[in-house]
Amino acid sequence: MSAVFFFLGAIGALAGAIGVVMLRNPFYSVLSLVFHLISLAALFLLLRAEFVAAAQVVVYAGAVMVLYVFVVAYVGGGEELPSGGGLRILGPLFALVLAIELCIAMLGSALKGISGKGAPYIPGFGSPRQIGTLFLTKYLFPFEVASLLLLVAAIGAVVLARRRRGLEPDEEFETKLHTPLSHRIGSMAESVGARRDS
Amino acid sequence: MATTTFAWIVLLCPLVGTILIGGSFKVLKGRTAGVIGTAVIGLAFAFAIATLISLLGHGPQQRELTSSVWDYARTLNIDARMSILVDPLSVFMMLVVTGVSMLIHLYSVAYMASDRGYTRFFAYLNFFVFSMLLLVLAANFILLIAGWAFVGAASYMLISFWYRRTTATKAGLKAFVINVVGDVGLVLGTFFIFGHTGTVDFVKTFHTVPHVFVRDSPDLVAGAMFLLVGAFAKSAQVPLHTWLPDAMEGPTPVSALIHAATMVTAGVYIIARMHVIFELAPAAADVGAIIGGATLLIAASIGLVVTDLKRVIAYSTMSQIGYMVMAVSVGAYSAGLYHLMTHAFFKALLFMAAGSVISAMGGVQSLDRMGGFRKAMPFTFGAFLIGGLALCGLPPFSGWLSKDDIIGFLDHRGGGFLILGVVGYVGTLMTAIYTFRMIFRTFFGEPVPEARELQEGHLHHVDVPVNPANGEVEELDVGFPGPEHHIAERAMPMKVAMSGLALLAIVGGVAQVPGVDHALSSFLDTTFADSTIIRDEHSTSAAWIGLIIGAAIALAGIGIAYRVWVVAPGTSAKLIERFAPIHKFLINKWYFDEAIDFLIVRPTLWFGRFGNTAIERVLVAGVITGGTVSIVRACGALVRRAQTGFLRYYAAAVLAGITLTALYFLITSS
Amino acid sequence: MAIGWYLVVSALIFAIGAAGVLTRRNPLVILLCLELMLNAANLALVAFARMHGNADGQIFALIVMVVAACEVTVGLGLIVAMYRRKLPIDVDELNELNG
Amino acid sequence: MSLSILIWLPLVVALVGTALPRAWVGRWNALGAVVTLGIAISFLARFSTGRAGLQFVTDKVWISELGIHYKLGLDGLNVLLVVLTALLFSVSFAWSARREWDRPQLFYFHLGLAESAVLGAFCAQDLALFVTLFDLMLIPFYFLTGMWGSGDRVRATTKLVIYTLVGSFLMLVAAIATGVLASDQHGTPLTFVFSALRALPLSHTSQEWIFLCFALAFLVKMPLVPFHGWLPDAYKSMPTPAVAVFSGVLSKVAAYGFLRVVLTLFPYASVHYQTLILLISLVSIIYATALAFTTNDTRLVVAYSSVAQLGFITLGIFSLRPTGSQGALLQMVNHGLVTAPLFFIVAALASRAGGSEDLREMGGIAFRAPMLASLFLIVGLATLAIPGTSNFVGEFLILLGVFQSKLAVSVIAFLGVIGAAYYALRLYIRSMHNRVGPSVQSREVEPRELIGIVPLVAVILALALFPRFGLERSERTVQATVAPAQLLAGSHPAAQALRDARLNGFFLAASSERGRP
Repeated sequence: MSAVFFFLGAIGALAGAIGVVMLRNPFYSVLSLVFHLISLAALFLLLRAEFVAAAQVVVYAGAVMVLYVFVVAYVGGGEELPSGGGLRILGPLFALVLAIELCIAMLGSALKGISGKGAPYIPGFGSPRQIGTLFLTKYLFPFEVASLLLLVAAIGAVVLARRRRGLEPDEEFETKLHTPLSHRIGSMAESVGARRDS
Repeated sequence: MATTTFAWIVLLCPLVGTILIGGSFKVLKGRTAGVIGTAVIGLAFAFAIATLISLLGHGPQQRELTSSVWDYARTLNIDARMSILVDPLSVFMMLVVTGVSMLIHLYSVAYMASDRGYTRFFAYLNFFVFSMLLLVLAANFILLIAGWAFVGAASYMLISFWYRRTTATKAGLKAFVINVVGDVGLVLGTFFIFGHTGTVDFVKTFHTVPHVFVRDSPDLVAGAMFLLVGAFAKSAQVPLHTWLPDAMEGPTPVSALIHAATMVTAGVYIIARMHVIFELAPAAADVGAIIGGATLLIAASIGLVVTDLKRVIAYSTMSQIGYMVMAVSVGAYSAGLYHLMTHAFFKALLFMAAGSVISAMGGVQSLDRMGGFRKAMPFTFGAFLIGGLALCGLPPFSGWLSKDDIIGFLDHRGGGFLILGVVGYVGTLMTAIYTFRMIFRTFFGEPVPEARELQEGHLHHVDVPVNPANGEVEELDVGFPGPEHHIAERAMPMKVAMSGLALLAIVGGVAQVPGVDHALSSFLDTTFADSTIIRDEHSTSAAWIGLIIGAAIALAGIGIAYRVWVVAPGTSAKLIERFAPIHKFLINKWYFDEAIDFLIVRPTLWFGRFGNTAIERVLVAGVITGGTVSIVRACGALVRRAQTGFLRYYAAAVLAGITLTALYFLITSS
Repeated sequence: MAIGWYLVVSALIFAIGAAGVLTRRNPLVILLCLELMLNAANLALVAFARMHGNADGQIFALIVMVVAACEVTVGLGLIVAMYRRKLPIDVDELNELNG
Repeated sequence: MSLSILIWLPLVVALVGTALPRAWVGRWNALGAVVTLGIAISFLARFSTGRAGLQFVTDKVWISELGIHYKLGLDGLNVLLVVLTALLFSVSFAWSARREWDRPQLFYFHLGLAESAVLGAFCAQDLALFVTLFDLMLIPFYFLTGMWGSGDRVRATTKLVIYTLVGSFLMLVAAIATGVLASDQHGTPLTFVFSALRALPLSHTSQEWIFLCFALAFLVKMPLVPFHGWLPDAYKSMPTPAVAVFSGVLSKVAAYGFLRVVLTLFPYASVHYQTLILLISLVSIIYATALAFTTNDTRLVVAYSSVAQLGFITLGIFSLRPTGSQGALLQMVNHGLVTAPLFFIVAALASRAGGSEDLREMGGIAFRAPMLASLFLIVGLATLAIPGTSNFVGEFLILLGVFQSKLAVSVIAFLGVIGAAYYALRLYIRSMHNRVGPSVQSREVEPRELIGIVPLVAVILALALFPRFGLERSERTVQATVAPAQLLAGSHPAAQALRDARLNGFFLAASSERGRP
């Protein structure tokens, strides 16, 4: 039974990943990633990581991806030019070599647990209770640091993205007169490039 | 009060004067600075006399007193204290220095009256007197060297007193640098002696030297030779003499005080002070005597042809100091110091009189332009004549007795010293000739326009003063006396000062007359009691024979001068024509300046310029620094090429790195 | 299922993400690809946690999520700033760093 | 009061100063510097003369794993240099406070940081601490040159950074090696405290290469020829107060390093390389003097005279005689006292010569400025070490020391004394005297210029009268510092065993003496 779920999840995750990379429109890429993340959450569940799976779905696929969607909608997902240069061929090649290497490294390693299903399951493993206990005892410091990191990142993002005063005089002027951004902000259709004007 | 207390006060007076005048230069008006300056030196002179009286109160064997007020630079095994040595020699020098200084200060009160730098002048002059007193009172090598250098600095400041004149600043620099050479000689000499005695204190040194050195031991001779270098530089002895004629760029009172009467005799003083060392190192003493003799002749020969009034007197000074150096080097200490004293009187007098003439000429110093001042300036003429006669050594003037005291001692020692005696007599002849050449050309003959003007009661006035040395127009706003500086001989302080010196030049000889009295030599005996050189007085009759020979030679010289410049005034031109090469050689001062310039100055400057242009730019900036910079830059260029700015290349590089590293580990682990 | 399977999937996702970073020019998509790589790592971490029966790996995965969230925030902030300045939204055009 | 207060006060003051408004920051920092000077003087007053050991010791373990201590202390070697540092920095701060600066808070912060670091480097009694502070003191000067410099300041800063960094790295390596090798060779735990290291002499071969590293670092910092490539540019472009303290104090840290670190820790190598260092010093004296003869840049005349003076100082230290080192120590103080006012005078001259620092543009400045001329003359005469000044006493002792150990070197070094007379007076004459320069406007010295000159001239004069004041405080320490090297240099190869026995005895005695509180 778990094998079926595993293959479903794995195929979903891989397909989602390939979709992210291959789709030309960023909006579709984002959607593809959401699909990938949910598939991954399924895999996490199979691995008895209930809390991680829940966080994955709620925080990652939910909150973070919404952020992406908004930005894509704001910036507009223009069709990007195909990447030129040798990297177009070299890039996938590198990736392939890396994948093979990683597989060899992991499967060829002497780890005994790899071929097994893992340690015997103890009830409560991966439950919010266990994770919470760990976070507030053994990993209290990383936990606090992580919260600090989030705060810093939030402030940083605000500082980065805020509207600046007195950048360049003509830019200010232009912003006020033409508000050039307005025509792109609007419906979802605009953001996905369905209604591409100018 | 103790004797040394008086001596300390003597030392302090001029220092206080310097600080007082220098500190209040903004409020001192008119001649106040001059009055203050003269007063403190007068006070110093009074205390010097008090010191003398107090010293005479001690028994002859107890006349060597030292006093120390604080540890100056005492450290490790160096016992340099702030201490003075009061003995007959230093008291004698102190008296000469303060006495002559007082009169010259007095002279300057009037002479410099119209100068813009009046206050500055007196501050410098007082500082000089302080330095000179420090030099003669010092009780150890360190303080001696300090005084030694301070007089050099004072001399520099006063030579370049009119600092807008490039000739004056150049002369000052030259004098200072050569004096520093002398300082270095002194320091090195000290090192050699300190290495064995382990003390820098004079009294201890002189007591230790005979025990730690054997006669003519290499270190002692080396030390004495270096001390001689110091003495030569300060006393303008060949070949370190070239600064003295140039030093005549300073105001005339400066020439009178520093470059005739006091500072330049410091070399004589130091040889006398260190006589214990020189007597143990006869090789060095002989060098001193020979150089003294050589200077005597060289300077006198140049004095015969030079046409600048002050420079003639300057060469005469060199020549007379040659006598003194010769004297103290061979052991005739009291004779040398005797001549030092009388020379201070008459040479200062000569300079003062010359200053009077020069101011009448409106700053012109060339003998070629002068003539016939006898009627116009009778007082100056009288003073100049007295000074000249004393310089020639004619009876009964002081120079006669003192100079022949030296020559008599040389003859008495006999042997090789006889040659030096003959040199002395030749010098006497030349002295007489150049002295009276000066007198005849200045005061006799047709009166020049300036002299006639003065006879009519006007002062000559130059519209545009020009520096005679290089033809530059003088800048009158500072440094050079203004248009009203024609004092000639009218000012009372000048007359008083000149009268005083004239009197001393005449009667100064009474200090020591063969067969009559030995006041000076017996007074100085305490200092020179440990001399090993024959000290028995040569017989009175021999001395008088010497005196008569000297007087005859001087008279002959005057006769020759009279024949050449008065009876047949064209003779000198004819002589110059006939002996053109010799004249050229002499008028170029034996090419000493050129030789020093060629051998030392030019190579040094060339090296400096080469360093600045070639080594610094090519080697240091180019190869060392530039090489490093270009290596760093080349590496940078190499790395920079990899920095394309394409984000994805960087990512590819990272990934490639990971892939390759992983590959490496896979291969090695399998 | 054996843990090895999960690890293989993780390696594949990682490689796909890496390939995306190398080939795409839109910074947004590059960020997405980075997310892929992080998730691949997460999968491996959770798998190992299962293997050892130790929840530390899951904690690690959660922390990675936090880091990913931060990275996304800052990255998206940058993209918005770029857009405001009317810079091209294309990493190949942004080569100001070239030496 | 602890030495830490003295050391870190300037930094604290400067940090507070960064929060003050522009108008106040200069005065605030000047006040802080004067207070620091007061504290330094109080230490000098409480310093007991005639003792060789450390006084006012602060000793805390800083990094216990590496045996690094935060150990400070005063002895005869550094007590005067500490006061000199505080004095020169207060003068520089006061001078700067009367002028307008771009971004003043930052400017004063860098100066304050530099003061703290220099004071710390002088007081440090731990090799690692010394190296740290030695490098720290250079950092503010990179910024001072790069941000407030004039002319080609980027180039100057680059050169300064490259040269000094090379030296610093070498010194770091050498310092680590000293600690590690000492603990290796004696099987003791790692330590960097000077007094402990003195009791753990290194083997001869290690001493040799470590000596070379330290020597190179110090020679670059001083600098001596041929390591002076950074000097002309850096001195020309540094702002005046920075160059005054840089030349007055920072170059002394290097010379002090020779005494504090090299002579005590590597006596064998000091003897081994004595001739080499003496030759470098000699070349520096002669060559820098020749350069000062001919350059027309007033600042460079002063800069090259510093090089020559530092040549003398190094000469004195490597005479390996107490006299020479004693003179060198006194001369460090003296040179700091003359070179700083010279830079302020150069600034005053330039402001009267139309802003140019070129000698050819100057001349006749003395006319309406008798006070400036007098002060300049005093400083100039002190620079050329005219007998009667403390500079002369220093030079006398240095040359006497060299004379006792290497006669020929001493005689040649005297050429530098003669040369100094020429270039110092040339500088004076061609700026103050002679014909008036083309754009010269003579005017009397102003109070804001006097701030930089008068206090130092007063100290010069006082020291001229009482050089013993400086000498008596260092006598004992200098003797103890030079003793190991002197013993080695003075002994005969045949008496090796005896020598070693004596040395060991000496070290034991030295360490037991330090053991006492």
